[in-house]
Amino acid sequence: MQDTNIEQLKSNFSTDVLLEIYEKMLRFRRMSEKTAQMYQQGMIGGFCHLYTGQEAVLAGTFAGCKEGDDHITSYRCHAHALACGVSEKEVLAELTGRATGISKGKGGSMHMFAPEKGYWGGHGIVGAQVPLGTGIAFHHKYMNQDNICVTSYGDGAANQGQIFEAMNMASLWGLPVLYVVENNVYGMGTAAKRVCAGELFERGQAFDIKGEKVDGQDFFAVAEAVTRARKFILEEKRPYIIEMDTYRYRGHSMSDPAKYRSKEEVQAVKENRDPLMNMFDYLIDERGLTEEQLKELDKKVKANLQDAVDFATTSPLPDASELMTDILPR
Amino acid sequence: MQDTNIEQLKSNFSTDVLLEIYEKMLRFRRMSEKTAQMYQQGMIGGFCHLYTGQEAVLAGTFAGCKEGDDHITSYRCHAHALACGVSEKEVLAELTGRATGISKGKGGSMHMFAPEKGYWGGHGIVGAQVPLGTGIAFHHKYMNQDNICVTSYGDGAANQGQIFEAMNMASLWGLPVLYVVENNVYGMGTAAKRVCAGELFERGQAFDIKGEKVDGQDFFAVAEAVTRARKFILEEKRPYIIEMDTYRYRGHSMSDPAKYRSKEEVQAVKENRDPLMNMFDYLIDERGLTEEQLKELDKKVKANLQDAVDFATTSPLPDASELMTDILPR
Amino acid sequence: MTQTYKTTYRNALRDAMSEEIRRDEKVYLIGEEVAEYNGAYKCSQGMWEEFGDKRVIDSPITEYGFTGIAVGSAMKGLRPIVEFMSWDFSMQSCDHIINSAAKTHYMSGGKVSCPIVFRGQNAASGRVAAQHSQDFAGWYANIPGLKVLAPANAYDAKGLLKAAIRDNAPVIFLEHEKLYGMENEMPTDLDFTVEIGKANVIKEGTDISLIAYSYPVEVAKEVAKKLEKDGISAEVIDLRSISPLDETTILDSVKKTSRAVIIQEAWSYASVGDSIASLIQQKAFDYLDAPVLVESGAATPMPYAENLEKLALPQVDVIVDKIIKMVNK
Amino acid sequence: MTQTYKTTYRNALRDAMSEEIRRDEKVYLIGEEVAEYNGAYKCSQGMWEEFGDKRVIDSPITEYGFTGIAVGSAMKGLRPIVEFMSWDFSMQSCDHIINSAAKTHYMSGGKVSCPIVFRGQNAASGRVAAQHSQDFAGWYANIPGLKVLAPANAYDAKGLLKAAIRDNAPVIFLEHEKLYGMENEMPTDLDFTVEIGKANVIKEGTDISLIAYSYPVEVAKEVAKKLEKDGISAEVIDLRSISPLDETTILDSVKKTSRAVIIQEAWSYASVGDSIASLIQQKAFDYLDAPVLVESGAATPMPYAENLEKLALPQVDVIVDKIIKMVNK
Ligand SMILES: Cc1ncc(C[n+]2csc(CCOP(=O)(O)OP(=O)(O)O)c2C)c(N)n1
Ligand SMILES: Cc1ncc(C[n+]2csc(CCOP(=O)(O)OP(=O)(O)O)c2C)c(N)n1
Ligand SMILES: [Mg+2]
Ligand SMILES: [Mg+2]
Repeated sequence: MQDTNIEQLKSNFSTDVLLEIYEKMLRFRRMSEKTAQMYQQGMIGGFCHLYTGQEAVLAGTFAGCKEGDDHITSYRCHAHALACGVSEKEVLAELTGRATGISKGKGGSMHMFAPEKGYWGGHGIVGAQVPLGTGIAFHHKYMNQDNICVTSYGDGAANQGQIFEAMNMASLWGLPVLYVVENNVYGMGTAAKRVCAGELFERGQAFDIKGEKVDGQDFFAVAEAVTRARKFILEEKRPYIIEMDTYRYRGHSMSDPAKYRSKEEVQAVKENRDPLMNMFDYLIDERGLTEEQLKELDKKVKANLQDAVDFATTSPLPDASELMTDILPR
Repeated sequence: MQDTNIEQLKSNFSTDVLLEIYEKMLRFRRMSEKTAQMYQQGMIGGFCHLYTGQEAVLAGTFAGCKEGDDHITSYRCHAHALACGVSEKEVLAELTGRATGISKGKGGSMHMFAPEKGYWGGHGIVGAQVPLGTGIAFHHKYMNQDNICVTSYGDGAANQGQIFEAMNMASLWGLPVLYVVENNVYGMGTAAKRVCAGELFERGQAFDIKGEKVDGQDFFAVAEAVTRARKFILEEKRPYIIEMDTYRYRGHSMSDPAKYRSKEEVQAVKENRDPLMNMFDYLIDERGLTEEQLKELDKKVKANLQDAVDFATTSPLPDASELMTDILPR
Repeated sequence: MTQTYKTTYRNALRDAMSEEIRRDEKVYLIGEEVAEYNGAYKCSQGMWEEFGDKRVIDSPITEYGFTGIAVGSAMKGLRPIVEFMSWDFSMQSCDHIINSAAKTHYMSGGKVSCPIVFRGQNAASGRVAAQHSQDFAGWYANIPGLKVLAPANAYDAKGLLKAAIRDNAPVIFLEHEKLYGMENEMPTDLDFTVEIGKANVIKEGTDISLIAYSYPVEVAKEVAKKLEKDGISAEVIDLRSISPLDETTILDSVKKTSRAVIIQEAWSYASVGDSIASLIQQKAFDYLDAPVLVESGAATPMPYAENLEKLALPQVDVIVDKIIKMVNK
Repeated sequence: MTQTYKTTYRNALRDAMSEEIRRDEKVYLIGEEVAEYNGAYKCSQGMWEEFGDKRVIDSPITEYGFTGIAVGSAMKGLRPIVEFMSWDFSMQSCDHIINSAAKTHYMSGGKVSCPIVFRGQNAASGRVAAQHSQDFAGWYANIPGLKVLAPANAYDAKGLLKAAIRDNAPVIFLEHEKLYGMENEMPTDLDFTVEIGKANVIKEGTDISLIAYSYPVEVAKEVAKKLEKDGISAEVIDLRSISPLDETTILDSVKKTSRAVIIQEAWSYASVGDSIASLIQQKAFDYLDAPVLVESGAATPMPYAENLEKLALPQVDVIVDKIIKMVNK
């Protein structure tokens, strides 16, 4: 059934749209890689969490969403900002702590927001975004809006009690929230298996919330599941859980050498389950595009990214007066 | 299977032992009733939560436990203290805020402890006793003791995130804890159905913790389930959940007129499912005791209780110096 | 002439919430027992009946979760009033109050705001012992990004709560069980509010400034009355707004009286009272004739026994004695 | 002669824990990443390898739950060390720290005690922004039933942590990331401890008392050095123990110098610093030549930008200037 859906869904995507999606995933990846470089050069400080390896989760999720849907996630939030329509300039300027950053340089790596684009951050406390996202869905129901809030969290976060509390209320009150567990196999240095009893997509069962596990490295699988879930959520007026089977290529944050796993393990995912390669192959094999065309795209992405780097690094630091503004709203 | 077990278990209880158990339940009930009186006379202050209607849960649970097992519960904790071996004197002296109280008059209605008897309170924050009880079970495992910690909480508490967090760890680490959900149909003025999605005995499923629902008004059903659960916990090295289907006769606390339910609803339970009446009938019908014998017992219980009232009300208040002692341990 | 009516602190809260719920469709009330039960302390009497399930919501007993949901809904544009049955239970959800509600406006460079009121009964309501008697004023006053209010009478309860609901910042609203029955006159005007950030000199005096918030204002009033008999004229200041703090009113008073006592139920260490003492000596040092005294609750978990509980809270006679000594020195 | 060795603050913590785990079978360490990963800040390097799964336990990221479990196990007789990767995360579990660990001894009339240490990195470690930079000293100092320690060097880190683990009270142990690399000499003696409740006069002086805890002690030392060039002799007091507070050492110093500055990263309102100012003016009023100054972190959520973060923290030059003005007035 899911497979038929996927075939159906594939044929619905025009090649142009798929190219846009591939470009998006490239943008996520290239920006992550550039961020790592800039961090190593001392241009970015503090904690910094990258998204390489997980790109299809995000691209697929957005392909399944519609205008007016909201998104919220953890500190691993740079690609999510792009996905919502924030530019590389604003993200990199934030990462370098500049006045032109998406949060004026005050938020930093973990705290990016673009509410007008449906992007609600960017939260540093593990699990906290889940009740918050459920609250955004509460708003949708309260205002009779036919939208959902996609609420992403990690395998490590999935054990947080506040998530269960939020799910209980989401179930009782029929809130339009899609819980996306980005199971990238590790929470910091700890394998999910060591700290999670049972299956994460079944964590809503106790509250009558359905869930499923999806191959998070396959854009189409994700897009299909999210499309279906979104429909279910709005029609049935019930929350839903999707566990994304994915993988993080880099350490937890820039300071993590990731010694808790073997190089081979990482390599195997990169070689066999890379989300970009999956799409790259599909576009060539099934849509008749050429390697050159796709590499051109990559060049364009990189050029655009370089502009953003230049923008960020030449932007001014926030004015000293900014220290004491934005504490209380007007 | 459970029913055969129950018949088996019944035949294992001598009439003498059952009389002791009946006496215990009478003590719970009579003390609760007396407490209500004393509260109304202004001899007890603050919040005060009674246990009438739920006596078989406690009596049955203790019948299924062994020497060295630990017990912890919420603020609805007076009967639990008796069950652990605390005397009426100590409980009533605490309720009246006297130096001779179980907590020297410092704890009050919600905070009674007798660690040397395996009684760990007495906690006022909804849900908090559940990780604490899980921690006591952690101690049993750590010290290689073949004992369990019975951790009781209400239907309202069952939604607390900390409970899910504790269950996840109890499952991962194989802790010998028996979770007893005393589902007395209401959490304060709120019917469980209105705030609990799904079934409470299934709330451990997500963590591979088994559970079942038991008639909490039937001493034998409770005793059978707890006996079996205790064996399972220690043999399989897994936690376990029992949801007790029970009922609270009085308001949530002494200040609650309980207008959220009909008199008929309460009356129906009192008439058809009263735990003491169940045992009373059984002892007469199946064990050939007479009404007189059982009423004698009640008189004895009441006389003993009156002694305790006298003791409490003639005990001195704590000395003023007690204000600043017991803050930090030596 | 403004029309007025008389009502209790408890009902003033109810009226404030009801009026604001009628006025703005984005305002809703959520908490344990707030709807069908009319509130554990009956502060939302009749509201569920009037406004129904959408605007007055009974939550499960899951403070962390429902606080987070309310905060999320506020970020997106609603204006929730969150009732904590007792502020003690906010320890389960202070992470959302602080990390999500108080800090996000700043972290987002001013893009996300969180118009939300957290309210409920705070400090010692009487014989409810250690886990239900804590005063949280200091904890929340410590946090930039929050406003902290603590009305000491029915008039301020209504006016400040309405102001809080209309404010775009997250507001901590500390009530006191011993005040719920207090009656005052207040305007019927639907736009009646009390300005946040202004203390109230409720009695003028020349010899000493007594400063308090919430129920201890009653203690201060009694102290002032007794001092009068000893010929000591005390000025009584009701802070009302703990954060922002009305430094001007405090300092002006102390500059006049040259002496100050802060009375609070809270434990003194790292408290509002100690900060006011610190403020006064930093900004009015040369005016002081005596050290600023901070009279706090005893530094112990609240005991249950009646006699001990009394000793644990600020006592009029003890304070009067100390002040007499101070003034006559 | 006592034998000594030299090690870092980070390893001193590790050694303290390891020695106590070897000494007492009831001591264990629990927290996120403390075992296989050797600690997020490598404060438990090698411990899991040496002691195994039973004594060094990786927990899920569920602070409320594992804190509660640890507290329960302590009530029953174990002696857990709970690591918070950052004290910010303790907001998820402060209910158990306070309502369960701090209050139960009193509530039980002394029957139940809770020998437990909560430790981890506190305050601003550098560029980690608003949700990871809060100083919790004031919050926990406010609570009776807790001890609060904040070592400012490797020697005290080891000696105080060992004392904390042996103490029967729940202890809040605040570390600072900027100190993890600091090296000091310390005794090899397995029974080496530093007494809880004693401040340390790390530099004597006659003109002003500089009082600080944790990393700001370094700031105070720098301030003292600069003041020396201006001919001002500063006494520097490292509190070490925030609660209980060594009032005697503080007051003796101020009685000698007649002036005091408290330097803290914490926000000032309802802070430890303000309470010390309040204490000094209450108990040494007549000795003071100037108001006690409290130099705190800016009252704002911590900004990420490098320049703003610097401005948000106590700055040596600003403090030096203020003191020069104060002394020359
Ligand atoms: C409450 C809390 N505890 C601990 C941390 C520290 N921490 C940050 S990320 C993280 C791991 C989270 O893992 P996961 O949820 O799987 O997300 P991932 O990083 O893999 O995307 C930890 C322990 C935190 N930020 N908040
Ligand atoms: C965290 C917290 N929130 C709210 C309360 C107030 N409160 C005390 S008991 C109670 C109802 C609990 O109901 P349930 O768990 O069903 O237990 P029961 O009283 O029925 O035994 C509430 C809301 C509290 N003590 N702690
Ligand atoms: Mg992960
Ligand atoms: Mg109940």
